[in-house]
Amino acid sequence: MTSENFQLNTAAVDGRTIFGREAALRALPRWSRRLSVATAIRVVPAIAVLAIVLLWAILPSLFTAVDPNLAVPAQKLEAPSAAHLFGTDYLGRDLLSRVIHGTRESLTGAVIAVAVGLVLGSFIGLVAGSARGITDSLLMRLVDVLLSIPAFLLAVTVVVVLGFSTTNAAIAVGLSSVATFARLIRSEVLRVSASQYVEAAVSGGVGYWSILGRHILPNSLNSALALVALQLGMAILWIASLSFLGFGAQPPNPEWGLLVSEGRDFLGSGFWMTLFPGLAIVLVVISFNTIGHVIREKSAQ
Amino acid sequence: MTGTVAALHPALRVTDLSVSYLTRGTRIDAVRGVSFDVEAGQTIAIVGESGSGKTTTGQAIIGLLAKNARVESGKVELEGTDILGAPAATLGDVRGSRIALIPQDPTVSLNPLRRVGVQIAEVFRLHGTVPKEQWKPRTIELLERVGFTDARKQVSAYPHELSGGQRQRVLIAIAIANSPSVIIADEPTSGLDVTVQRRTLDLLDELQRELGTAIVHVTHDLAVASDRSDTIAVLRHGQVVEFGRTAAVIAAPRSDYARHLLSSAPSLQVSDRVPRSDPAHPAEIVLEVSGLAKEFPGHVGSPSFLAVNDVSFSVPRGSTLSIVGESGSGKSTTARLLTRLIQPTSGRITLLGRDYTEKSERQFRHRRVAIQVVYQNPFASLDPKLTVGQIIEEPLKALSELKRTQRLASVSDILDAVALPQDFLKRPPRELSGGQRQRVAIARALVLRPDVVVLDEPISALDASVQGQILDLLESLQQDFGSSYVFISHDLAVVRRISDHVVVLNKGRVVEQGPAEAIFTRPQSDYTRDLLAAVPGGGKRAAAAAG
Amino acid sequence: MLIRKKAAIAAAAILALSATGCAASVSAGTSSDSSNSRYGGTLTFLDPVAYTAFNVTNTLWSNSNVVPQLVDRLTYQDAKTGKIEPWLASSWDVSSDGLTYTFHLRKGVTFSDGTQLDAQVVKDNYDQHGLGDKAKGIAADSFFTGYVKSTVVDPSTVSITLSKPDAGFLQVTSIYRSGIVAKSTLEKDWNAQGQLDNLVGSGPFKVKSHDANNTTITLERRDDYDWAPQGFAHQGKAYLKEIVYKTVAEDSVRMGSVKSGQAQIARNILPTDEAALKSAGITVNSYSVQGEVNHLGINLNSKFVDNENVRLALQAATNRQELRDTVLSDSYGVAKSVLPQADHNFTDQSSYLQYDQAKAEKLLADAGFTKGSDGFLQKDGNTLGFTIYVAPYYQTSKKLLQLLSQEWGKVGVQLTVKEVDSGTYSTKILSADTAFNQTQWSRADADVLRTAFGSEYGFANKVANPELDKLLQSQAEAGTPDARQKIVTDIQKYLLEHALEIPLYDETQVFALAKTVNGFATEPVARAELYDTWLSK
Amino acid sequence: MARYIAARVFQAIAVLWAAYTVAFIFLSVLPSDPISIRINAPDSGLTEADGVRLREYYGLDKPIILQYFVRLAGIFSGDLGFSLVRGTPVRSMIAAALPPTVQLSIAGLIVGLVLGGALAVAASYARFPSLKHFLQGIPPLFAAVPTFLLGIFFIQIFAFNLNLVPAVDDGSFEGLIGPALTLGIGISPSLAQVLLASLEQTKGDAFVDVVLAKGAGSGFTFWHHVIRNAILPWLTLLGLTFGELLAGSIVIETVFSRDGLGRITEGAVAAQDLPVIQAVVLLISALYVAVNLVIDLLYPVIDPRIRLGGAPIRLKRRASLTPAKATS
Repeated sequence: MTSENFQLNTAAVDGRTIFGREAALRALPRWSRRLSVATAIRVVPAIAVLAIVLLWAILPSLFTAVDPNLAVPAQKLEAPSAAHLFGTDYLGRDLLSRVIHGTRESLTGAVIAVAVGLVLGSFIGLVAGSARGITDSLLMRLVDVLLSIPAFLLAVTVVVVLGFSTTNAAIAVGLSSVATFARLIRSEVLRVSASQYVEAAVSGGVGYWSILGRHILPNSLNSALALVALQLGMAILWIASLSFLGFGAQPPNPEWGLLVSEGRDFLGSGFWMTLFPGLAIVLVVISFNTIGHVIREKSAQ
Repeated sequence: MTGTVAALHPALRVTDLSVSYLTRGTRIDAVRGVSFDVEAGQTIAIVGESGSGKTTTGQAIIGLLAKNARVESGKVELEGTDILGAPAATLGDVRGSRIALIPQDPTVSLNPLRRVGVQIAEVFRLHGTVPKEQWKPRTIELLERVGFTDARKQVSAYPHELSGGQRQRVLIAIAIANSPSVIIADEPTSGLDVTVQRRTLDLLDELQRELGTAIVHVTHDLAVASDRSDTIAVLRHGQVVEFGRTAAVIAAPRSDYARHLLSSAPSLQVSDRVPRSDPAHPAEIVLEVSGLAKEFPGHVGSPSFLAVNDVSFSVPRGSTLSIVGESGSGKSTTARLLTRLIQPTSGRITLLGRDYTEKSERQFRHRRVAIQVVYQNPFASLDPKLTVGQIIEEPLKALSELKRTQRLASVSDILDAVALPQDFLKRPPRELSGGQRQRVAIARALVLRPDVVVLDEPISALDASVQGQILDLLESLQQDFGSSYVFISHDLAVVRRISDHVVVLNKGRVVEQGPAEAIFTRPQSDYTRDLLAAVPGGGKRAAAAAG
Repeated sequence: MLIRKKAAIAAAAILALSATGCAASVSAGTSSDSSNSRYGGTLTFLDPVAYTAFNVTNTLWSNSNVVPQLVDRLTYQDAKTGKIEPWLASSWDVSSDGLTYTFHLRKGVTFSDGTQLDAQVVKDNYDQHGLGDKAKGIAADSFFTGYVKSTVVDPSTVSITLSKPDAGFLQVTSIYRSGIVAKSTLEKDWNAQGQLDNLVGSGPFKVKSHDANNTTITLERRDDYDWAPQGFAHQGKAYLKEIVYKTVAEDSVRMGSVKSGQAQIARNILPTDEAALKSAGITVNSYSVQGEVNHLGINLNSKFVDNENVRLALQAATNRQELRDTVLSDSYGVAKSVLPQADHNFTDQSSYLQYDQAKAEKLLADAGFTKGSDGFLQKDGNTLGFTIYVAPYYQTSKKLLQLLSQEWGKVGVQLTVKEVDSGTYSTKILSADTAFNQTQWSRADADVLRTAFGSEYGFANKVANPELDKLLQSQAEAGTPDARQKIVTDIQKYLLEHALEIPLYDETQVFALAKTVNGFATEPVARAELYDTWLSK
Repeated sequence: MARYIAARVFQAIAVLWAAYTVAFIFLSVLPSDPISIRINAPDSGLTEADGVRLREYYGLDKPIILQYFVRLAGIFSGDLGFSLVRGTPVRSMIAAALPPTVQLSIAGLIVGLVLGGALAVAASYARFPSLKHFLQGIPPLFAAVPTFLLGIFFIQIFAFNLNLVPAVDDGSFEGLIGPALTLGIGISPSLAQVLLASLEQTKGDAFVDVVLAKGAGSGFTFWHHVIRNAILPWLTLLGLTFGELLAGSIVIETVFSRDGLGRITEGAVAAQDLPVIQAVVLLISALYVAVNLVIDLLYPVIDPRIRLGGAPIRLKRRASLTPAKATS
């Protein structure tokens, strides 16, 4: 018998030839399969933006020495200049400093929102996907109910019940994304549970919880991670929208959504108050979305 | 060779064809300098394993290369005219009228949203060969021609309402609608059951005789090629390594690679297998099944479905029992019942003398040490997140009392047994080839030294040259470990080579069962005889040509 | 957000200015200035607040730019002089004990449903205002606390009896929430009265159409209207043919719409937008709202503020000039008393309201506060800190309170600003934990102070103060205007001496008027009075 | 078939009942009530005693559980009660608010479909990789711009600077342009991304090669085969987009001063106008459930592979991974 080397370099190609896709994926260096140039062009700026923003959140004083809440009435509504790169607001506060110091609250809000959605949603999704049967049906009907109330309406209602603050807005946004997470996790659990390697593990005598921990969760991770990144971006937008409606962060905390909603009163007299915090939101959301999409594309391959 | 034109120009002449793919900045040469001629009424088989470039060759001829493919050089002359790299308008005129395609997988090759009649009539519409009012009658005629008995009704069927074989017939009807000079058939039957495969290929032969079409038959199956072609080109790494009259190639291949391919392809030749069970000294029965049935509830409004109906057999220690059948015969359901991944509706399964039919998973779990399973698709059965070592170790962790060092020793031993290098332990499955993965799957099943291993089509997803190696491995492991095998397969040639006892299933019922040699040499049922007759191989056409 | 700003005053100078402006533009434009050419046209009025139920009794400020066009009152108050003049009542007598008011009604007044104004319908109106109607779910109006009954003397004479003298009562009969409506309206219950279709008054306009949510309301002129008070600039029917009210919450959109000519009048112009509007050729008119100044009310049950020294210190720590200059505009007056400068009972008390950081610090030190490690003062381990809620009624509240927080912070007082929904707000400001709330009562009569601070009403300080009650009551019973003025001055002094409120600024309404708008006026509390308004072509 | 529809309708009603209950529970834990809000408004002149009377008048003094059933019974009899803030019957408020919102939603949906569709097709068939990448980059950008910001800029530019459209809704067609564009741009990213993915996948499907092999040109292939298959995922997405449309209207109607469900929702929530909020939640849920029911019933019509009573009916929703687009 000859050895198997006839086949060695066909690694990673599906056993059968697929019309039109033959040989396409062979023999690529590992690193290039992980990150193509086109992907890198998208990912690197996104990571750079998030890295800067993360630093702003952790060490804001490293980037600006100005107190974000110090009002200097004599300098109110000054246009961007060397002294105030982003200009000043209606009380004469330095807008750059406010944007930088607002990062922590904005990001924390997004993280809380996603954490709430992820934890509750994963719990429901895991239980539903694992238990099947009547429990699954009941939980999924609950999810249907949550879905049938448009998420933003739900968030608005919840934030009024909880009271206005970034944390509460974040919890509200998180609660309204529970259904999305629950559905994703459930479908992932079902998908992975139906896979042959889980069947193989069952045959190998592996217990349910081990299968859950060793196979189902790790293999659902990419999809969940992609959704987490997308939801982080969405949470920032939603929290900003709640602030816009007046249901969000508390003054004088310079949360981004609050900054934009304050700025809209000054579109005529100080457009920079809307522009810069708005730009911060857009850049961070795009970055999160890009990373989410790339994770999803990677996991789809 | 008839006709003067044909004498001047072959129906198809491919000269020095080279195609490369550009994938993320890396160039891969998929086809390198391939040349061949096909005369009218003749068939050339392009044979090769996955990655050999055979499909790319077919695509290049009809101008349907993937976006990232580039023709490096060559000519494709269709009756004397070079169509390689022709403008889209020219290609549009030629395709469907003078050169046609029969694709690989009939289940995905028809637009699911349009009626089949419309899809056939499109060929008339695009080429204006048939006046509009004639579309429907001509379509029905074509359907009848490819063997539809109720063409008037089926012309307005949607693809999903037809079986795989019927769909392939529709695709053949599309291909022959304008009586092309050349047909590219890309693995036209690889997804079909053997009996359907035979009927389909017979139809193609018949139409070829009638229309005088030249056929380029792309296939991985040397047996099919030997039956259905006049000449053979064997491709490897994009190059023709063997070319010649089919009979000659089959009888005396010149290249090592072709020889290797031929030797590893199982066929219905008499098995040299030494029977593992001696009727004179009956061995212990490790697994016994009686009256097994499985009923699946129907969806709303449709009746329930009996996938397995009254199946009984027994497996002696150290022997191999094969369950054969076509798709839908219930063989895979039986495998799942045996490994208790689903519960039977009725019947008994006795493992090592203990009935476990009604035991709960919790009670049964520790008994799984005695029965393990190997799946068909090694790409789906290994968790991509784990390393090879972790995958193999997993059943040990779950079912044995061994300490970690002992487990690692066991894993290492079994890796040797399946002939994989030790450094694979730390590698993820995605870095392994299909054959290597299947070895890992086998190692995982055998690491517990089970009494029974259920092998569910363990080699059908692999290339021919690898199939033989895996079969050899399985046989040698059986000798070393003494496990009993329940071997599920649709491939009679493979079954003959490996089995002691054969169970033939059709529509959930046992058609017949008995010792392997008896089944193959003296089949009792028509169904089994049909199955056997449909198995390709033996160079039918070559023999006919010679005769 | 309900936003309320008011108005009235002073309009003298401003009106004169705008009138000349208009005259100039008209003469430059079309041919003649004959008053006939003033008739006609549709005016679009943009209001920031959502209109609530249109009940006349207890109607809220939010609707009050619409209601005055629809209902007339018994009397008319001149915005400039504060004098009460005839309207639906052509004359009246007050009994010598000040307890009985007899009104002689004007003849020939009809409601928009064609019914006649008579003594009975006036009695029914006043009974509802003064007594409420439990069966219909209608509560009495607190302006009518001394109301006993009305009596029909003859078809055109009605007399009203009070339980005690009330110098401000006659003014009450002039305010928009004392409007006289037709019998058909009065017969309806609370819900039905709140619906605009059911509001039938005798005003110069009537409801033409409105959508179910009252975000667009169209009024049309009553051509038979002929009972305007003498204080109006003309008589007979109104100039405008139609008025369209639209609710537009976005400040920038209201401003932009007037700028681009898509609307003619916008209410509530942000201080920061005034300059831009003026430079775009838009008339920006401000009207001081009579009543109280915009101020911080103080709940004396709260911690720290029960100490008068603390209150006086906060009074001194409040830099009103800075607040006005930073958050507001020149249209707003810096508060110089508890009454705005435009009020006819105003006396300048600015000596109590000087910004003096050193004084504040000394007062707090005297009160026993010492600086803690966080920079804020403390006593017995308690930080001198307060939470204040952004008042949903004032669009500048959030900005102003943030700056105030910084001002107080300079003397070591921690002021935390919080924003809540209007529901939560209404419960928070009742709580004893909430020491301050930004508020203002508007009514063009000094009696407003009695309504605000008198213990028989809401009493702002939440702690009964017999001394203050006595002053407030004697003001209501004062025989002559001069005597009353003296008492009102004492009240102003008393309130500031004890720092029972912290005045901020003179409440002001700012309107943006397109160039084409002429003759725009407001009544004493700065509600638009569109009877005299006309559009130049 | 009939049984299936009956089951789905029953399920829909159950969802609605649950939505009503959820909304009721939410609102009953609110810290205040509209009567308090009214009393405590600076100008109200009402006392606590008046409040007691008003609460009695509105039935707000009854036990919470009784209020729950009274309201529920009211809904069945079509009586949605009165707005506590405006005094108008909730039914007429909703009846007036629904048409503009539906109008806006449909216009926004059309904009979204056209824009999303055009972006996806253009990106899918772009000849140059750089153009393709550029086009692919547009949906994420759209998805990252808060709707309210977009709306404000729209008004500034088109209404005020260019004076092309009215800034305040006047019922005209021009008045619909700004809000519909804003809403459409808001929902277009998910539509574009799903269609693009679907197009790319369908173009790689084996049957497309067969069509090309018949001699079809790319235009014929696209219109007769690719687009019909590629558009199927949109159907599922439509049901979810519907929720986004309604939620988007909350912000957009406020920005553009349009009447509609979104605006009364915002006002009602801020003023805790219970009957209105409940009616809105119920109505929106009912619409959502109805739209999704129709979509489920539509599947077999559009896709012959799905037959009621036969193959699995409930296609797995792509809910989980719908590209993120805030309805903000």
